[in-house]
Amino acid sequence: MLQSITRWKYLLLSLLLAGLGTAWPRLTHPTPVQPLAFPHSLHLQAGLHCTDCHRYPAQAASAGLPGVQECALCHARLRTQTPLVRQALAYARRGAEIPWRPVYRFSASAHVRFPHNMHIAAGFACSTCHGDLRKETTAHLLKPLNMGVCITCHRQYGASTECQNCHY
Amino acid sequence: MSAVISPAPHVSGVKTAADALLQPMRYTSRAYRRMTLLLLMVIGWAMFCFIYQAMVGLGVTGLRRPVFWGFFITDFVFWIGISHAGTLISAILRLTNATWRYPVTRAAEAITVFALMIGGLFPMVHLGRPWFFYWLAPYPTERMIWPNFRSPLEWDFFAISTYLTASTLYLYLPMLPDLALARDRSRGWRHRLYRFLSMSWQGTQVQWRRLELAIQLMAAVVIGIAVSVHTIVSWDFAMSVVPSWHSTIFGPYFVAGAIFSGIAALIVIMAILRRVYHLEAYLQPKHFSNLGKLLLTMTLLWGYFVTAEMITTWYGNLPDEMGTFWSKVSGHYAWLFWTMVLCNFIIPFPLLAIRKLRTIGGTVIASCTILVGMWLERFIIVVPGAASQRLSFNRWYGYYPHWTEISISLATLCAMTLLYMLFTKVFPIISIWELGATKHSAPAAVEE
Amino acid sequence: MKSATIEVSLRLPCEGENAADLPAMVELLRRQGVAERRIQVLSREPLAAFPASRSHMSKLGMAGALFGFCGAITGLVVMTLDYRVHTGGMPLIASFPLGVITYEMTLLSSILAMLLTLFINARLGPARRMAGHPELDYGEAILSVHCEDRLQAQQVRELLARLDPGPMATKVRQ
Amino acid sequence: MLNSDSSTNVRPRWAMIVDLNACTGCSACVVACRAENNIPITGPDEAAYNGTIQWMRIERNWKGRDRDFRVENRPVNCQQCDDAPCEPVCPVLATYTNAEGVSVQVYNRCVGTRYCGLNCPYQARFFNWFDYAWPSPLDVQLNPDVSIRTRGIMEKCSFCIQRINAAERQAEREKRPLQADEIQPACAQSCPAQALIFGDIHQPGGRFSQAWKDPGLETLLPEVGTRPKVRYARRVATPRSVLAAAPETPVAEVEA
Repeated sequence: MLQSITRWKYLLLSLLLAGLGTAWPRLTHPTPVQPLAFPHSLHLQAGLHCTDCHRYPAQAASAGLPGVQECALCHARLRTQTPLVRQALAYARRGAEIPWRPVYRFSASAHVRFPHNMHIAAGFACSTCHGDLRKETTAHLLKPLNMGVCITCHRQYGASTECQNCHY
Repeated sequence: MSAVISPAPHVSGVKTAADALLQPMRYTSRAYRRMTLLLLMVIGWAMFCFIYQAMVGLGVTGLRRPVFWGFFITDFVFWIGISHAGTLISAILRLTNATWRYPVTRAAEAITVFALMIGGLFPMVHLGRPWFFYWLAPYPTERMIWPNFRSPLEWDFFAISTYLTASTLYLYLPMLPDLALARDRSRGWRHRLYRFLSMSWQGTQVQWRRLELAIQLMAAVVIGIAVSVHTIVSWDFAMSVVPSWHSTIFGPYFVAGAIFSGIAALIVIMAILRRVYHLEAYLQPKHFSNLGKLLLTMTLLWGYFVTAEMITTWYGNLPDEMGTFWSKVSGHYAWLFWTMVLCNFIIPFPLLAIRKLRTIGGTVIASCTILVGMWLERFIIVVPGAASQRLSFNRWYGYYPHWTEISISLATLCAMTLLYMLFTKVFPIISIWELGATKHSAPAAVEE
Repeated sequence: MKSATIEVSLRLPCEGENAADLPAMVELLRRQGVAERRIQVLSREPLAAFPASRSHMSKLGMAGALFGFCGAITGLVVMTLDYRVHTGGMPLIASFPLGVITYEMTLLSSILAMLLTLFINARLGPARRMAGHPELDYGEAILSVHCEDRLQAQQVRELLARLDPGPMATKVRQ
Repeated sequence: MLNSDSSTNVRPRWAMIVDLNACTGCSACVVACRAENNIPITGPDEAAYNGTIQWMRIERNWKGRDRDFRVENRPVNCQQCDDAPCEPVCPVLATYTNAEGVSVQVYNRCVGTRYCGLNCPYQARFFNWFDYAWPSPLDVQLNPDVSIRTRGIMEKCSFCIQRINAAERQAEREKRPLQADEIQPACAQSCPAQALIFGDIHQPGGRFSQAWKDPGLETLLPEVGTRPKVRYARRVATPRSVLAAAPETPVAEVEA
């Protein structure tokens, strides 16, 4: 009897640890709630490309985030009455930006730079890291942004694994 | 209380020597509890200081460029030095078969373990990002990033963890028979604890022979470890290019200093144990006198090393090193330097050299000044060396410790006391079996 | 699972010249047909009357040292070869640091090997049940014989009673 | 294999020559460095207690006495040593010389033992004693290409590694060799006297690599054996006393 209780204890403990292990990335990197549930899927299905809004992944380190004025370029005339668009236009009219919450973000103590342009130049598609956003509304963290993920891929494709390549 | 250590069941009335030595484990006075509470409060305060320092940044300490190391490294070297009280001295006494060692060894070995625990914390306490302290350990990850084995700090990691393991075992193994005795004389949680710790020790003759052999062999190996540990600690300094740190003499100098402060700590702790637990019959003036002689040797050795170190610097007259030299001898740190000489040599030398003064009181006074002096010695090595830089522009004698540093340093003393107090409550502080329970009869002093 | 044994034990004063009798008594028991491994002499302190037996502890300690030495070097070489960073001409594996760490690992491994040897040789380990004789005190020894069955226990009792009329105890141990 | 440096190919090797004749001690390099590399402003209290961080600093050396008295301004940054004493002492290998000869500090790997800071004979390494703040509007001028160092880590001059990385990536994407004059660290770029000259010593036949070989160049603290990649062109100045002792010739005669 005593033995079976002890065994249960260990089983419970290991289950708890396993659960914590799987939940850990979600706990440390929870998907943020956006001020406005931007439907990526609708825009992509309508024939837009990633680079129509996030314009500079091929040119710059940062892919770029469109301002609300850019939303207004189309939506001043297009589907102006849907609730999300009305919300966005309200921001634009006030001259404010939508306070988007970053999804793919490194912690400050990682001291790391991610040059989008080099990865695009190497021939990677946006979906390699960001997933297929035709099926999603707001973005969520597809890959845990830890160094193991980066360095495994760098080793696989023979990219530089020198520290200073990314950390500066 | 549920956990009691009872006298031997078949003896009624008469207290045996073994019972007398188990006495400190049996009764806890009110003063003990108050003391524990007080110490815990100080340690708690120091923990707060550490967390505060980690959260706000090391800027809360008095450290600034170029004095990147200050109180914490001083404490580190000091406590690792104190740790040479136990294992090294006890191993030497065991190998030379000095029979007067019996009541002393365990008290000494316990100092080693606790001083190492405390000293080993400081490389973490002084880190800028202490939460990443485990990066110093080689552990496999998918990143495959290892520590730098060329760094003296990495050698420290290996040396100290080896030393801690070895000296814990070296404390534990000779304690097995006493733990078995405690197991047989106790009830409750203590019984369960001792039953686990005594590893089903029965006292068969095979066990005795093997244990004696193991202790003997381990003593030989442990000396090798202990000497290497403080040499490696000294290499933290000697392997650098900082003028006045970069010295070939540092290895033996640090080892000698470590044994020096170690013996002093042992004498102080023995005097306290003797007083508090009424162990007058076991810790006799003879032991203090013998350790006093050892301390005298180390005083002379220390004096020799310091003189050799200072004289070569002075005579070489290299401009880089003279900055540190003058700051010690007549400059900003002169008062600390001369206090150190007073504490380490001028006061203890007559107290230990003159036979009439080499009493318990005399050796304890000498030991206390030596402990202060040796702490100062570590400080005198660390800070003026760091402060006097090659490019004269960067010399900076402005380092003053901040209250976090002072609190944490003081708390180490409390932590040592507390660990030692707890140890004496749970384990017999004097090796009962090695004394043969003082040859099967209770000494007169124990009868109350 | 070991079968139950019956332990017959004899408590003897063991001071001064008394101690010298103990090996003779063990010898006598052995000559009467009691297997040596069944006879144990327990005491609170080592008895000088029993000579040291041969042990491989020092050899195994050396073997442990060798293992630590080789292990440390292998580990360090593998780790540093696996660490692909440029160091501007400085060697990642430098002989002296390697020596320092190897030295520590050698001694550590040696100590652990000796510890393991001690635990195996002396049959030490976490206790499942109460071991030994709590009543044993300093200046005494207990001569105990583990018997297979009641018949043998009776024989041993008689034998022991002839040797010494001291207090005798019989316990059944699982 | 034991020596993990495989930089035998023609990758550049960055270095700097400091012309002490040209340096006026104006400190433009100090300011430019601060702006480029997000170096925190620690404030007057910290400055009074030696808590200033400046990767590039001007050391003023007073030389000679009386009439021969003169001031030498010496810009000192990380000397980018080939045999850097700071590197082997770091227990986590947070600093190393990369394939292009830049002694780099890997911020995220640093645990803050500060051993490197002690072992740098030039005291060119700085520690982040706090999490420093850029009160508004100073935060607007932060360089997005450079990390803001968090508390508890070491930092030092990196030869503006962000600029080197950016230029190399640009060249790589355009599939062309890197031109040596594409890169200038902030200090060299801002120096009005052009006293700081940055270049590649591996560039065959380049002006910089020629100048680098000049035996008149000196290094700081050569006795430590660090082999720095910052070299100083010694200041040439005739002492005033010598000038005064020279036979005086009326100006009119000279012009005649």
